[in-house]
Amino acid sequence: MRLSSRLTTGGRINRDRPLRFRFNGKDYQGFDGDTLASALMANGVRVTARSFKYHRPRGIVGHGPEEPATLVQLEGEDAAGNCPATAVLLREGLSARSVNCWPSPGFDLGGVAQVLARFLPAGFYYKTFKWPGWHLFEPSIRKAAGLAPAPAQPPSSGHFEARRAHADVLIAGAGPAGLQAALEAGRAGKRVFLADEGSEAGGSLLNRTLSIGGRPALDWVANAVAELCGMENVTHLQNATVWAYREHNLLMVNERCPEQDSILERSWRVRAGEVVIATGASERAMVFGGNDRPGVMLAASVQAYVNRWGVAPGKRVALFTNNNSAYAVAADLAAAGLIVTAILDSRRHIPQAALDLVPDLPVHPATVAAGIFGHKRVRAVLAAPLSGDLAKWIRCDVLAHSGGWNPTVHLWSQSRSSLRYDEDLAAFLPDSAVQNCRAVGAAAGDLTLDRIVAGGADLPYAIEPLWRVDVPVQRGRAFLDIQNDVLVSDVHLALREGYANIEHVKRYTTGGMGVDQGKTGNINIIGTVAMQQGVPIEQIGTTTFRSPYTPVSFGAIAGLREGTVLLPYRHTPVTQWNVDNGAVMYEAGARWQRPGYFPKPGESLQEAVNRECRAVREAVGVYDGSPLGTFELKGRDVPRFLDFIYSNVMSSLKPGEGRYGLMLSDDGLILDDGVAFRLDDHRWLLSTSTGHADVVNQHMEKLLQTEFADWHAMITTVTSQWNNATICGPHARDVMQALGTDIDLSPQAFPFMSIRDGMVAGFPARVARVSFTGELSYEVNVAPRHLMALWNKVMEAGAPFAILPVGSESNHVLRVEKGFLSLGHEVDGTVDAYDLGMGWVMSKTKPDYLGKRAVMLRRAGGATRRELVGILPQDPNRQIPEGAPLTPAGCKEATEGLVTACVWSVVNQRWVGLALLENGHARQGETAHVRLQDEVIPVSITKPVFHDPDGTRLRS
Amino acid sequence: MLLIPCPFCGARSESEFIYGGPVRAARPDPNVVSDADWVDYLTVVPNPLGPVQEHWWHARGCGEWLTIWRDTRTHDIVEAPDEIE
Amino acid sequence: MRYDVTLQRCGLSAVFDLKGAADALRNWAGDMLPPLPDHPNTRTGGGGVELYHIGRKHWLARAPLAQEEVLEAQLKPDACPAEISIVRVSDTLSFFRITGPDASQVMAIACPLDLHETVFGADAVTYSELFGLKALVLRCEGGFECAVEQSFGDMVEDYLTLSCRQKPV
Amino acid sequence: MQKYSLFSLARNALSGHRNWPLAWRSPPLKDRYDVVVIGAGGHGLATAYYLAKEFGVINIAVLERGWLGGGNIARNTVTIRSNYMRDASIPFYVKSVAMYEGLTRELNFNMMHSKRTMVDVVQTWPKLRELRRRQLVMDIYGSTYEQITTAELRRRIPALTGGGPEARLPVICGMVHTDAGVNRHDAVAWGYARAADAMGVEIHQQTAVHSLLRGAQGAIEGVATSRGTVRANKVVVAVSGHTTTLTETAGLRLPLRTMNLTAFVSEPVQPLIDVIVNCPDSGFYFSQSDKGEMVIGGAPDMGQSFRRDIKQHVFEDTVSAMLSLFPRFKKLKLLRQWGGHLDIAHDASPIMDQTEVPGLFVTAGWWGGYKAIPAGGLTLAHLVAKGAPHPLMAAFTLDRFRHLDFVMEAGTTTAR
Repeated sequence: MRLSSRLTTGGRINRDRPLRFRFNGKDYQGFDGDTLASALMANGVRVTARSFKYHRPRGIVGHGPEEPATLVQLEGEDAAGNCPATAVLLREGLSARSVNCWPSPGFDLGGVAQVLARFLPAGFYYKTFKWPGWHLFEPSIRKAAGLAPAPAQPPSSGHFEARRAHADVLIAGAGPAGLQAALEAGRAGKRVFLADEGSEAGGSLLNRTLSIGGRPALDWVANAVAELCGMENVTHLQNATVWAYREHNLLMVNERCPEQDSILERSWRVRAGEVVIATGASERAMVFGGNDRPGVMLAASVQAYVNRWGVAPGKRVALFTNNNSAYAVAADLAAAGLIVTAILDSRRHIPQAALDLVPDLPVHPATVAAGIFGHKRVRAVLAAPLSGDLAKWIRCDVLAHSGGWNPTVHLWSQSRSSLRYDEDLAAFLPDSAVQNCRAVGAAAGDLTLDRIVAGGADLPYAIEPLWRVDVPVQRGRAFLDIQNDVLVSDVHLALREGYANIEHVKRYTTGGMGVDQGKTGNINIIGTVAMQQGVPIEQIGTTTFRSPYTPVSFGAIAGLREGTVLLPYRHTPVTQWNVDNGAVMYEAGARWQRPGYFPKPGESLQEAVNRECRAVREAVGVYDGSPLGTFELKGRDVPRFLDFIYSNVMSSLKPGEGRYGLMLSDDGLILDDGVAFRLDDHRWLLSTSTGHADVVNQHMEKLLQTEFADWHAMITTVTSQWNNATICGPHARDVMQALGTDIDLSPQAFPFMSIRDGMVAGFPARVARVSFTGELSYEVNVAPRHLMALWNKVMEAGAPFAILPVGSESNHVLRVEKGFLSLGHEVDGTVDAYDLGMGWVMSKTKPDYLGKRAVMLRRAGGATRRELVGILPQDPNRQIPEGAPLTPAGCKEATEGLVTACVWSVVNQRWVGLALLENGHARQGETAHVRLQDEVIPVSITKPVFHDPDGTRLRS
Repeated sequence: MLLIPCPFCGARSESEFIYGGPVRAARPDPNVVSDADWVDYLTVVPNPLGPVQEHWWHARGCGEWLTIWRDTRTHDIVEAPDEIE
Repeated sequence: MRYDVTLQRCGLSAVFDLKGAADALRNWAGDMLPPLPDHPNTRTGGGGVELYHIGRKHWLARAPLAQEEVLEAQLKPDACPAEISIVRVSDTLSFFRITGPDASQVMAIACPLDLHETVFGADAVTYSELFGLKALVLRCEGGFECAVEQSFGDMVEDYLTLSCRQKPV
Repeated sequence: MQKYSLFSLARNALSGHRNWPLAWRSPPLKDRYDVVVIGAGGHGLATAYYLAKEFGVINIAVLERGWLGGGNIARNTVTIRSNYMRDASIPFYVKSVAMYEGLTRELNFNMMHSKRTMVDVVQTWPKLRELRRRQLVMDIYGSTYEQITTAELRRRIPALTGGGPEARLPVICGMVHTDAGVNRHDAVAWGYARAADAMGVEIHQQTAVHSLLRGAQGAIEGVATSRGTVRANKVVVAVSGHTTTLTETAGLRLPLRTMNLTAFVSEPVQPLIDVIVNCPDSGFYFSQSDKGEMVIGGAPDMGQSFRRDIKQHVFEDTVSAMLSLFPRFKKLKLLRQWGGHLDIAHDASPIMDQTEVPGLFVTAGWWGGYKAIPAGGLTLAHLVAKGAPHPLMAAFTLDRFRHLDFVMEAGTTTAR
């Protein structure tokens, strides 16, 4: 049946701009200004969806984001699932399909579920599918899950954007109350941010035929919008939903189709001085038999289709209400030429003002709708007098019902402000605010225009709540949540079984847990529970209002922020050179990308690493040590400060000298290891591990600013002011000489662990004799602007000595051969300096320093310690995976340690490793056992050093 | 996301700050305090259902370490540091 | 449609980090520098040198790179008294300029600050965030200037490019 | 206890479901019990259940200030796994996972337990080293962890299209934990409640405990509630997040901080992901529920909070991380988000012990305690009944703090 239901005149659509669209594979036509829902209705499409659980045929129920029944998935370029048809703006070429039915909503095979309905009460999952196991049933049940499929790929063109905004006043909603508030704030010169979810301003006025000061209310809207548009201090967005209200007046706004066509959606994070909640109210459903049949619609929505979109949802409309608002609807429908066959009002006494609006229409007081005749569309409604008199069928093709109005308090509630139940309005209203916000207009319970805008004419609101129809003649299922197919009987069952709290009811029945989050139905569930338990509704309370108010796409939430903003990347001046020279780059802590190794064509990792290691041990190598954290400290109290944060003594250093040390946290864990240099009396240079630079900086600043505010020490981060090339190996000094420097390089004048300023290769440099490789080593620090030039000269000067660039992998091998520790490997939050055989670093002379007492206390506890040892696989060619556990005799039982590192030693021509082992220091020479999944590997326990044990080479 | 009053910069977004933990009792002299009291100092922090005094570091700002009193129930900042002028 | 802005990645400036009590600094370097700004997050200028008050007892002196050696000679970082700290940090900061009618829109994507002229005036300068990184932000002719730690320069360039849909000039 | 089965369902269907019995009673509150358990969440209900079932203690009152199953068990992401690193932790979680797998039968209540495995998406070498280390230790205790190639990883998770060679953090490989699963959190709370009730345990909802009462000798004597004083010589505090709020009323200090953990779900979509996906290097994890919603969790916010809040910047980090690996989710929609508060011990490992107040027991510090509910309940019941710690939980007692012998599991994965 494809009759057109478009009225000949009226509506805020542009009849000169027809738009073609597809729905479930059929082509239709609508107009600019239509939503998918209004266009479908205009084309006479009545059955538009199937329900989730029972697959009952459903039509369009509402006209906004509250729509519970008709969800569609958009296809093509802007593919998206589970969109309410009422919130999809029609555009040329739109293609949509109803979710959750196959092959079509008209003929849906899933419909058989209706037959089984009585066997599928609330919570039936919990009671069955247990034997022999859920895993047998889950796959088929999962198949039925979900509604639309997830979008198959990201949008192929366009992008998302997220930005911030700051406002004196944020106003949510551009209906009469929101516009009014915006005008006042705007005129007062405040920075105003006005956001409205609709495609045009005006809110409910767009759907109704009211007047302000004797002229059409929409003229007033047009004037207000024009005035706001002229104000520099006002930002006015349509198609922009305020979806979350966070702490400290931070609100999230999702703007669809912003002005740039390349932007798909934009989110705004708005920090507002004051928030005005003008989100209006939404109509709630009546609960009666057959209230889910296609053609049973919310009264205000029927009114909206007629007035705003010039569509007649039907020819003969019956209304069912418990409040006044439906009378204005009836009047509008009659005026538009529809036949109003009856107004059923559950109230015994109907206010005269309401009756006066519909002098010629058949009003039935104290009468309820008790059933619907018709399967895929309404054919008649059963009108049942509450007196018990004979119920009779009244013909209609649309039943428009109004259960009253819920102020839209989602944002108010999200702000953590409280709600109260109002007896007169039979609704929850904003009570006291906990953030700087206020509700206005319908959101505050002012449901009529005269209470919002001066001169607004409107019918006074009055209601007698009816949470559900309860008459003997009632027939058919009465739905509380038509998206999740929750029946009144489901709620009764939940209560009967003791799921008495409203949250239990919600979870047991899944009521209000659909995509619509129960915007039209929740209050009726609460009312039904209250009726059943015989307690006042305020005692039941509401379920929590959670963000988002309506679903928001993840892309819009992230904006540009993909991996890289989350994981920034840092480069040194040599990064590109490394890449160009075939380095395999990877993450090396603190966001730095560093070369792992430099494989030649066809060379394996191990071959490349061996080659680099041999260069360092036998000739010379160079690596880019720029990422090391570097800090310059200045002040009279720096010495005592360093003595407090390092476990050893630094204050005794002379200018030009440096010392390796450990930083501990006060609870005795190792925070960092690094080197402190004294530049002169009051200037010091700290070098920390790359990964801990920020933590160490935070640690030092916190102590100086909070604990020792009276100590005089100033910290300046110079990590990126001094980049370095570290030249290491027996020929390091030769390379330095070849580079040319005014620094005396003799071991006497420039010994290990000292620092000198001077010129190197023509650049002002700061050279440190530190060694992470165990070889003679010069860390040549220059300004980053010079590093690349220096680097090239180093490669040049080193060429005669076959210098090689070395990567992190080789550095790892070299430090393991020397038994130097690595925070990520040996230090895992359980060991202390003594365990590492570094007792010497724990000062005996200093009465106090961070971590001292904790380490003493822990060791006094006498718990068995895991101590650092070297291990030699008894098969020298056997590599042991890092992290492999050591167990007593290799049995499958509690571990006694683990292998922290295992490398191929180029100097020993065998695999060597480091391990943490219970009482390891006392077990030198013994055999320990590595336990792998199906293998035991014996290893000999040695000292943790495999090269130059007395350090003559690094001191040379 | 909080709006944190920095004494130097004024109110700034929480994302500019690094949380520094609750303010603890003054550090006892480790050479006289008992083991139990030392462990207590190291491991137990105030965890009130209500205002807590805490450190924040304006790390992506002026570098100031500041303390505020924040209500753990509402996240309202009930006491802010004095402004520098 | 893309934003109507010009994006520039600037070369090095001469930058010196100054710490200590205001009068101690004045005594040491007063005559070589513009007057110290007296309000937090504001700046003064003179003789080609700009002075940013970006933290408690903390300033940055900035000048064209050509003046670096002169400033170094005048400020004598190595010789200054224990009370104050002067450190050359020219290489530490990587500067960007975002100018044009839509500059503030691009900044709204990158930075959480309220940069409205009534709040962030002509002489404003402060540390804040750019794409989550610590960044110096100040007004300049027709827009904004930002600086991040030099090693993050490439990343910020990529993200500014992404934000305004165009490459730096 | 009415037996739930297909037959009982059919029989009741024919009588219009009018004859289902109460799942649990609402008995009058007595003034004395042998044991009072504070908190009708997962750990509280499980402890009461095992006290009755394994140790014959049935004179128990479980006191709940709100509705049963309404605390963190109503807010978590139902990830059940045992891929831990320390000898102290692994056997405990192995036991808990095994108990979960048998819980549907044990409680005659469908937990909808789905042993669908967890797959770690590894993006850095240090993380791979750490997970390999775990793999070898877990193997000793019979917990499974296997490395798979990137190709295999992408085959098992077709939606994982990000993290390619050009990505900021390219995917290196995957780790598969086949023991992991998910189930229905409400069913766990309701199943334990129903079974405990059937054995005589009393569950009292809407009964807020204001303070703990100590006797002259300092031992616990009972609790003061919104419905009057209830006496008991053994009191169990199982109120994640509010532990210190209660223990302070007994003058007890514990090394716990309360903070926020948030989670969110997407709109329901047709089945797409059939494993639990954990991305420790990017900082998020998720699984798809039987309803079709993606259930997504990230890192906690370190600040102390009782607000059950959502930190926008923490939330955005999680979403951004997810999109970098799953770009096709850009048009997927956020449906619902929420926060929960939980307490974390100084060393981020759980605390289960009798405190220095005789008769006062706590179970706390469970950030992500859902996976621990069965073993936690069983071992705590053992401690309460026998007065000695169960071997599986010996490492989690307060005693470890006396000499700062921390159990360091912190940050071992994103999925807590």
